[in-house]
Amino acid sequence: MAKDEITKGYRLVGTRPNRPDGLDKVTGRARYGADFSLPGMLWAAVVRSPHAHAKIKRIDASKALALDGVKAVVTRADLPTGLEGEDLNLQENTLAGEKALYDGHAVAAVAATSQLLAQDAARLIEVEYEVLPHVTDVDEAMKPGAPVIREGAADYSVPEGMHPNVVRHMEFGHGDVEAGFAAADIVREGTYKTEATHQGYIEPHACVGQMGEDGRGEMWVCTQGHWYIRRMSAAVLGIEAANLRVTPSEIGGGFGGKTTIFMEPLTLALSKKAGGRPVKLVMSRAEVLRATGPTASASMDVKIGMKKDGTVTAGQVMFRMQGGAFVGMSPIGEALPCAFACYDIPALKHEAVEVLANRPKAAAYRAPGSPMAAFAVESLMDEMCRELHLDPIEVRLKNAAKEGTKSSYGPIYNRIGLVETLEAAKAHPNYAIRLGPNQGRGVASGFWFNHGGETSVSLAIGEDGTVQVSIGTPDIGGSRASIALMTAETIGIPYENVRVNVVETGALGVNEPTHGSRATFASGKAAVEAARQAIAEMCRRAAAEWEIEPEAVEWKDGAAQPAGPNAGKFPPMTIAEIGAKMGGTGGPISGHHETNAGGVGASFGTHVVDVEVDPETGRTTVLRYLVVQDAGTAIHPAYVEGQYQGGAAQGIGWALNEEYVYGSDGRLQNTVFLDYRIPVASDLPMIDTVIVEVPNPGHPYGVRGVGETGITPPLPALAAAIAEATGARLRSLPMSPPKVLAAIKAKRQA
Amino acid sequence: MKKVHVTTNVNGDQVEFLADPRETLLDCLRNHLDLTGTKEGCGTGDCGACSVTLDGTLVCSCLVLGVEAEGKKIETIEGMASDGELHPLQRKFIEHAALQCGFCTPGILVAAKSLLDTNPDPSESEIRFWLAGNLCRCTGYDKIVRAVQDAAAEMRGAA
Amino acid sequence: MRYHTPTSFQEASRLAAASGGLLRYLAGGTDVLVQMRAGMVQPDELIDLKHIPGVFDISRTADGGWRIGVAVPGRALGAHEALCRDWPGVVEGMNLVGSTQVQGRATLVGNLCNGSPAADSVPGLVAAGATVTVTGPDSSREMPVEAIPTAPGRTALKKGELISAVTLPPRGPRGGDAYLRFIPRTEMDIAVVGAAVNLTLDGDRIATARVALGAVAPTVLLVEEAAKAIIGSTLDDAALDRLAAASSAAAKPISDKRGTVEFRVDVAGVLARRAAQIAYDRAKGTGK
Amino acid sequence: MARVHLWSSLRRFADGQEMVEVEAATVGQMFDALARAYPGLAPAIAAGLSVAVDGEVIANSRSAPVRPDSEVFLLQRLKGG
Repeated sequence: MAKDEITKGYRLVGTRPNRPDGLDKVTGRARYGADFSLPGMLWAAVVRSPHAHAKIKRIDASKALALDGVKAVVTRADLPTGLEGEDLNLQENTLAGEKALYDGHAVAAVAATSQLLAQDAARLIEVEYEVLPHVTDVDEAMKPGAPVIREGAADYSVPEGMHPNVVRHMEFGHGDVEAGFAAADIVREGTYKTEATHQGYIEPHACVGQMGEDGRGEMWVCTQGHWYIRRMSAAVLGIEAANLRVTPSEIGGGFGGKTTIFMEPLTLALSKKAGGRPVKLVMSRAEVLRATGPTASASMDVKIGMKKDGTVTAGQVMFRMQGGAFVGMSPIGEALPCAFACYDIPALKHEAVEVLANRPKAAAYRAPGSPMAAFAVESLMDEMCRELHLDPIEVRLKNAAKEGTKSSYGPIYNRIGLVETLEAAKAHPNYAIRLGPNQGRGVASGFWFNHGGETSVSLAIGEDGTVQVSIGTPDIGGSRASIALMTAETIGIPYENVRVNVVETGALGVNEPTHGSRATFASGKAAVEAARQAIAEMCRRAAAEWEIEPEAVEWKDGAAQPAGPNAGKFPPMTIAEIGAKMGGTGGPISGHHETNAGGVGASFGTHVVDVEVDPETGRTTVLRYLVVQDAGTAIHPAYVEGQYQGGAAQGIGWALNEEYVYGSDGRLQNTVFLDYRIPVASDLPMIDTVIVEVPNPGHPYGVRGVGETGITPPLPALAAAIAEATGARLRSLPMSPPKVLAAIKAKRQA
Repeated sequence: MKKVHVTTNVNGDQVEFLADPRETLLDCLRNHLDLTGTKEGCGTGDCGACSVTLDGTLVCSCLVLGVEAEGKKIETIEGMASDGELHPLQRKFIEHAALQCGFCTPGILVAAKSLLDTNPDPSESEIRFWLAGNLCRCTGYDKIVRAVQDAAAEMRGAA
Repeated sequence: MRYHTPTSFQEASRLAAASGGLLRYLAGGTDVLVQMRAGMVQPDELIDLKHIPGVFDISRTADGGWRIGVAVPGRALGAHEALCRDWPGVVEGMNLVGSTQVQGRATLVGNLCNGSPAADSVPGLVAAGATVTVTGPDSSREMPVEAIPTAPGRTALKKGELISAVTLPPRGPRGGDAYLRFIPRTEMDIAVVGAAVNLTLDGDRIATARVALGAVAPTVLLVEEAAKAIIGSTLDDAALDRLAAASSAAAKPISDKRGTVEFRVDVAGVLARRAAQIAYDRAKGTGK
Repeated sequence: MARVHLWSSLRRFADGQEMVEVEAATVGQMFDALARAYPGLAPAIAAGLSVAVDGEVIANSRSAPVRPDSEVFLLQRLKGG
């Protein structure tokens, strides 16, 4: 089913209509997590460990419970026992058991009649700790004397003889790496470090939960995936999933951080203890930073062999990543396959370990693992290009993966668009701008798998011929608009006649979250299938009316029409006419589609950044920024550009200033936006975008996911640009002014 | 904790509420007046999601106590469209896709309106620095700045 | 927490003196509310000073200086053309505090009494030779700004005392001041280093100078050696080098989440040099 | 028989082989056959694996088809942001 011949011959796909939720969002009417309230509602607050690692010896809530208006307190003792694996991890993270494992780990929760009262009560809950030695740095956590965070936590994959904090191990590759290095003209190695960063969504986690004595509950929650919330909350509380109904709110950003639970089940546990009164829990920003799911920190060794003409002969990486005090949270399984995914290299060896540390339970963050891997590999590639005086785009073109390339992680690529992004970057005017003193340019490419996943969509025709589409993937960046466009395109009706709703868990089969850049791809694909099903039914209704065979009816321009002259002569029967009569012609008309969506198309992008560095203070100013990425097909180009720009901005933040700073006491030092420095408006230039379209053959409109790849190239691209501007190469993120200035001074002294 | 009776004016309406003196104006708008369009992103004045104007001055409502609102005039996002007519900024934000998740949008709109009220023809740099206290994590600010520029141009044209 | 709205500084002072618990004054509130929110401070008494007549005023003193009320927010300072002409360095320091929104609330006195060594408005005030009026239950006294902070989060004010106004001296002819700070972003950060320079000229030569550094010691520093380094000079390269060296030498910072000792020492010199140049150009009437 | 490639650290559970051949019509059948032939692989499979079948990455579908001549790569379970 080759879709390469797809042209821009669509009626709606590729246009930029106003998004359906735009009005609500510019008037303040859109309801986010903290905007729900219910009669009789209580407010909750959480008691959190001030220690990075401590035994919990005693919890005394009697003073809190003695306050007028305090209705319930829960601790781990209120949760069921006997959980295993990730369910146990989730429960352990919801409320600490024997030990607090990181600064901010929840220890108890309280519900009261007002938010202030709940906070007052939380301060009155006494917790006695026995402080234990802690470790927060990934390399320190592997050293012989490092405190063991969980005895016996290592899984099947870890070879004998590693530190008990090493809990997962992975290794793969192909070809003869030693022979590859021997064939190279230069072989270079480097060690690179990235600090943990936070997704930094502006909306703190918020949830209203209600559960009666009968164990039936409801939740209203901001999340990327409410079926995940349902499954995880049910597991943590030991209740049946079907007894829990979860309604997603509008979501104020997620970027991976809202694909799991942190405190949501506490609302249900408190509600049940408080006689079924609904309970609202809204995190503070400090709680978000201390106790949700930042990304992993990484320490990475890279070795690359290159010929003088830029041909890469072999590559090797060893990644060490910590994802907190819980097994399975670091993205080693994603980082390794991403490391060399952009290239066609005959010999590769990948190895990684996951290490426990006294930090919060990491969650996904936009292309999990890929930015770190790219920082290491693309940085060393750039260093070698400079050493050999080769153009970084030419070297990437020479080694670029394309259709038929055996990927770094094994499978053969089908049609992909990396080469097209490199060509477009090379041709862009930004690449030809001459730079001034203290300025530098950096180039890097990036990759993300993209994802399909479990998807259930339902579509119903209205009596007036308008169409409602029920989807289960919360809309974070405009996906309702793109799904409405594809549905309207498929049915042949105006965009305005399609309304797409994100519906609750009671209304559809299981949907995975909006993650893995899948919402427009997977829910869109399922919506198209559901529309086709409804079209088939509408053709049947018309056929019955006309008393001809259904096969003799075709659907065109929003109406059933006789398929050719032999079918008979009837005027087109529009969707509005069919809808108006459907009660009498067989009942409601709907379509639905349930799938574990396949046909995913891999995503590649190339970024070009120009910076100027103040040589006396080490501060980097981003002068201009270019994102080129393959979208497959851009359904709503404005929101595709938005994903590119947003990804780049997050990557710029990660590269320059964002980091988790732990003190020697193991406490997080920067728990507010004042010191967790995400880019502000005056930090950034306009972000230029080029949408490359190499349609994905696995999607009816050629869609590839566009959400994640954009965060990957900025890290190495900025390191390259700073290296050109200053002569100093930074191998550790963030490239904050003190580090850049120190590197400049070291370079001068050398 | 004894509550304080506060009489104030929000979006042209006289309103009253009882505030715990520790409650912020943001808490009072959201929890006592059900004006949930004003958002809390940080509670420390660092994100701007709670932007409102207080007697015409742009402030973070998380950095104002509810009791301080006595006798003041407050404007929130809910008052920005008048008589069912969107403010040009609101329209341009939709047209330019200047919002993704939309959580920061009310605060940014209130702040941008305050800018255009004082400077009808701001440069890109003036827009960026004026809005530096309004964090957006989704857009990279590009489309936001363009939407403000376009709204300003339209408003100048109309004036 | 009890919330008070006194209508005179004497009343505020009496309330404070009589208070048995934890007390905070509220002017702009941009520090106090944050601390309350974070649970760092749970005041028993909160005294709102904004109901006292005159606290929003900016007025000329008899000798040609300026008197600034305790509730004047940063934006009002920035909008006051005559004040900006006289003391651009003081105003630009205050205007660097926080966002546009914070500028609508934050005040000079609040920034000073918060006691942060990184307070952006304080080096400019110190360099300007500003004083504050301290009102107690029984009397008032005038104190130099640099005498107010005694340690991070601490001030020299005694129980029942509060600041009732800031006074800037007359600018006089051929004077200029400037403040620069270093932050990693372009906005919204706490100063990693701050430097203010205030000087007057005799011809092209610097007649008097005051140099103040922020965020490089437990309190804002008034660095006499740095001032001496440029007095008598035309701010030639040699003088600037001496200034930078003296400023770096005076810096006694710590390493923390915002910067390292080495970085702060280096950048203190860099900023002092750059601020001096701006102040010098302003004094000559060639700056902006 | 489909050819299933194991990443290095899984090979010790399959007698050191880089590639093993199994009879399977779906991804699920392939996992079951692998676990039967090499019980040491069972924990890894139980922990959750993604696969790439003839170039297409399949995150978690047991029903995805495997052809007799398919080339399958095992991957760690992929997560997205």
